[in-house]
Amino acid sequence: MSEVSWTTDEMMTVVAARALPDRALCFVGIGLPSTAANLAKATHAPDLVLVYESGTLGAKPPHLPLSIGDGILAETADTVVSVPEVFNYWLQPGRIDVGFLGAAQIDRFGNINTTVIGDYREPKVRLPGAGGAPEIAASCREVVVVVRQSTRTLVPEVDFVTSVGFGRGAGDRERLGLTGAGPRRVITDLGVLEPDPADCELTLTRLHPGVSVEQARDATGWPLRVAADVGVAEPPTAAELGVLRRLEATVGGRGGPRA
Amino acid sequence: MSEVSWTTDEMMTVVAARALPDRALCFVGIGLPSTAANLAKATHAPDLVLVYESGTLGAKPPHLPLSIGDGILAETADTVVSVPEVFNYWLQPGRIDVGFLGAAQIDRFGNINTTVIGDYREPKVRLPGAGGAPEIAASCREVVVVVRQSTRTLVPEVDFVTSVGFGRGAGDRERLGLTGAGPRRVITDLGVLEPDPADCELTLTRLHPGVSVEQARDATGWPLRVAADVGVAEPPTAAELGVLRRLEATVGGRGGPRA
Amino acid sequence: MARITTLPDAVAELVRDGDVLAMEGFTHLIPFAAAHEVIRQRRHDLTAARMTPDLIYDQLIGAGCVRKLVFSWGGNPGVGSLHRFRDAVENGWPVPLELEEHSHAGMANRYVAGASGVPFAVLRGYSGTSLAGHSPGVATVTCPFTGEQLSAVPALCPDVTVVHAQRADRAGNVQLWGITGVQKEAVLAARRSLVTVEELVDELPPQPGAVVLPTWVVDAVAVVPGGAHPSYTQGFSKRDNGYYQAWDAISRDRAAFARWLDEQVYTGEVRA
Amino acid sequence: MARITTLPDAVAELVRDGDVLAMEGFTHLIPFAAAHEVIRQRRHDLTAARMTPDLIYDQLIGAGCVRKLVFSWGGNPGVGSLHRFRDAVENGWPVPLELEEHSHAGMANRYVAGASGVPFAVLRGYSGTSLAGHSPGVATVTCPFTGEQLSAVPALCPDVTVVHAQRADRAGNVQLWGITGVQKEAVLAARRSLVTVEELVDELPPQPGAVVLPTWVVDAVAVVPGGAHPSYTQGFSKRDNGYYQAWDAISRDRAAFARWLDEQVYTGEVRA
Repeated sequence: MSEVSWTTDEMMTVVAARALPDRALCFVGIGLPSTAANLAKATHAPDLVLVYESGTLGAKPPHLPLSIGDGILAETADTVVSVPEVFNYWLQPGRIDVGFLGAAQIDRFGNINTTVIGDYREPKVRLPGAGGAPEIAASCREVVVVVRQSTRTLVPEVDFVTSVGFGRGAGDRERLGLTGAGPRRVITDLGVLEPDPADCELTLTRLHPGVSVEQARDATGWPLRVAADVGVAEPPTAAELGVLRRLEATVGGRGGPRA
Repeated sequence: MSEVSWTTDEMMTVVAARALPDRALCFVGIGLPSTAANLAKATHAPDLVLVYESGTLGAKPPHLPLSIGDGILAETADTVVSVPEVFNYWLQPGRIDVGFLGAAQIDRFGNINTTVIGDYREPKVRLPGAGGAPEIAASCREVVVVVRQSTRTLVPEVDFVTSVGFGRGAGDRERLGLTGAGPRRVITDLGVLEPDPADCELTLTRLHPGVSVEQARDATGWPLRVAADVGVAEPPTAAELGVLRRLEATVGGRGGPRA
Repeated sequence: MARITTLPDAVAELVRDGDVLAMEGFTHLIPFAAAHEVIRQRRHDLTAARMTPDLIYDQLIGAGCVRKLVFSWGGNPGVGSLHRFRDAVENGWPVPLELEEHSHAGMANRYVAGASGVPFAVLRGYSGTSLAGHSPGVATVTCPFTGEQLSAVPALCPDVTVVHAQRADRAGNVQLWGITGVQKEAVLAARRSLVTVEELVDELPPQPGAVVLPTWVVDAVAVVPGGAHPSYTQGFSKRDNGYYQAWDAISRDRAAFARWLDEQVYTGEVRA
Repeated sequence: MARITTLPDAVAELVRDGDVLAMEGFTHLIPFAAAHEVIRQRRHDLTAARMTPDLIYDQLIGAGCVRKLVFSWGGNPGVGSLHRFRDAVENGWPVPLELEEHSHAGMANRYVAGASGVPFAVLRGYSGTSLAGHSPGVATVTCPFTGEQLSAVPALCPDVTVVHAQRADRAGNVQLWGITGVQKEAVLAARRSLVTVEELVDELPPQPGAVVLPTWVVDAVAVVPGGAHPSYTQGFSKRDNGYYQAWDAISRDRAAFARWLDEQVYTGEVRA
């Protein structure tokens, strides 16, 4: 395999794609999660089942959709259901294996903020809000978070808990009645964090090629724990990059790059 | 118009059909209610909307269906919805104008029993049970009951309240949170009973041609009140009977009589 | 992922003694053939749930498979009583039959709650009726916003749900249309599920009004043409109204019913 | 029974100052043309409900029509922020904007409760989040059967719901397909409803995946070809992704937005 160069976004996407086992049911949000899921489906996981919150179950888009409601999703889905149904019958009972979430802030216990930076009533930045994230975080068997790592995004405590990770630590999910296992993996542009088995604090378990532990520590808003056996992820293969770039070139079915 | 002879069942059906105004939404059960609704639609109420509990909204069967789930209902409906949906979205919010109910027993306050004769645990006769009736009785804007009149069917108090009429009298429906107006008309083979405006007790307001007040009293299990201005219903017209008999001859689409 | 298998194998694996079993289909698509296989395999102590028990459960009850019936309307549509059901309730024959009784709206919402992964559903219903008093499965809840009182029914989560459908593809995705009743909810609420189909096809062409059950919520698919007889399968068969009428005489008489069982079910010679 | 009328007449009659207004459409079938008519008729003090406010409500908010927003996700999908929404929340421009915020599941279930005629819905959600604390519309209910605690959200019953659909027949029956979102529930939950359609036809041929809104739950139908632009109408038009991207620059700047309003809406010259 020849050496190829790649961007940190590509690395994140490839690592996210690899997190998806074949035949898994994946609840897909737009942007990087959709790209990663479609990359997985086009490489090692051809029978991955994509569920979009627009109600398209088993969508098989030949190109990357630009929104979660692109017509190509409805046209290629096994079935299209209403939005109430996708949440009540398909997500809520825990049928979905993996849910993807992004974050404006994520804290040491994997709680996610996509609502507001600063005070809710006097916001510094008003963000889009919850969308489907709280229930994805609550009900998917497992959640994968994808976020660029910095002291602004990885914070000791989020300003607003839009979606619950591990609350204030071990046992909180059970106490809150959340049926899924929570954010088992946080994939950043520097590496991968996983909850500590004992207290659920996010811990660095893997670095992307060329990234140091110090870089990861410097980009984290709390004293970052590092696993004893921290490893280094395989760089993207030429095959992965080829498929990824071809996918990205076709976003929205237009042959052009995404805005 | 020539004199024609007719059966008491035909008289009941014709009176029931006349109770349906054009453009009304009618929740139709099988048997006489379905016959009456289809008769109305074929005569004075061409834009009557038939809703069957099988989820067929706006069915326009060219012949009488034999069951509430005949294929012809689905094939001719404006839309077919699931059974949960027909109850939750269409019946429960009070969208339906008229609901038809039958009864094994009905009491002086219009409460209906279709569950059991005798004690529930030691039944004399086990009847089919509730079906859609309790919610039809609760939520349709108005209910029409069709029942053959006898002291076994018109009883002072039903053995089991499957569907609520007026409970124990005026004000009970409101107290129970039932949104519809309840059984405004009980059509029997002898005449028509309506709730007294003051206390909701079923009162004889109309007789079929040739029936006496005494006959109606004798066929009622409580001392039957008679309205001061009790009238006599118009007999079936030749046109009504013609359509009715043609409909009945085509039940189930087979050209034969119903079993 | 659904496995494509035979009806005997599917019933042997998925329907177990003592199960809460739901066989749904609202007039249309009633899985009679699967019920006959359940009888042939001599399943017993079943809690049989179904909105409209109909002939299919009259047969299961008469054959002694059922300990308890969960239902909302038990009649022979357009004909009259279910005599095996009545004989069990009124006389305890062949085995006593416990009843858990609801309205249609209550049963439908119990499946909805089961399909939704919540322990109960809320509806307007039961208020003022005797049903509430005779069913442990009806309670009252208060709206936390308006203070209004409504009824609650518990989720119904069958151990196994069986339905009949028009077709499945080779991956086990199931497609049904026409009157689709409560089948989607009954399958989604169940721990295990079995679907009999008229035919297996390479692709499922889009069909107006169709419900699709993705293969990942179905355990087994068995090809059983005519598996809904004497009910019907829209696009494949007509309702056998004569069978429903003839059932009245067969089911009125224990001996006639026993003969029917021997000749039509235990021999495996049943038309369906 | 729906009347077939014009968009200006329908909006004049059905959308009133101070209304709770819902304009739904999940990425697909967003009723932009109707929103522009609401702006042209200078409606104000609206409580605007919508799962994904999107450009359509960014425009209503920027035009000063909206006093309160009820929503679950307010972004420009695939592009970024809604700048008019942010300007209203962060700076109170052009008028302060009150927020009532839910998750998608919460909003969807609020419409379901409204469509079902019950005052609340039950779901697994909100537990442990800050949303509950910031929204008066989230409460806890206890399952009367299991004792489990779940979340409750109040029914959302708009004064008027507006949706776009592919077609209607001359009797006013409406048919839509593709991604149908929460439109059925939003219409059924509303006191009044208006549907814009691509075309009026003599008959509605059955269509896979179609939702039909019978004429008796619709107040008015207006024929507005392209009425969902810049969103799309499956079978009729493609999503205008360039418009969504161009909106970012227009909406960032109050003056540019005011020019857009003048040129594209108040003149009536808007492409949709």
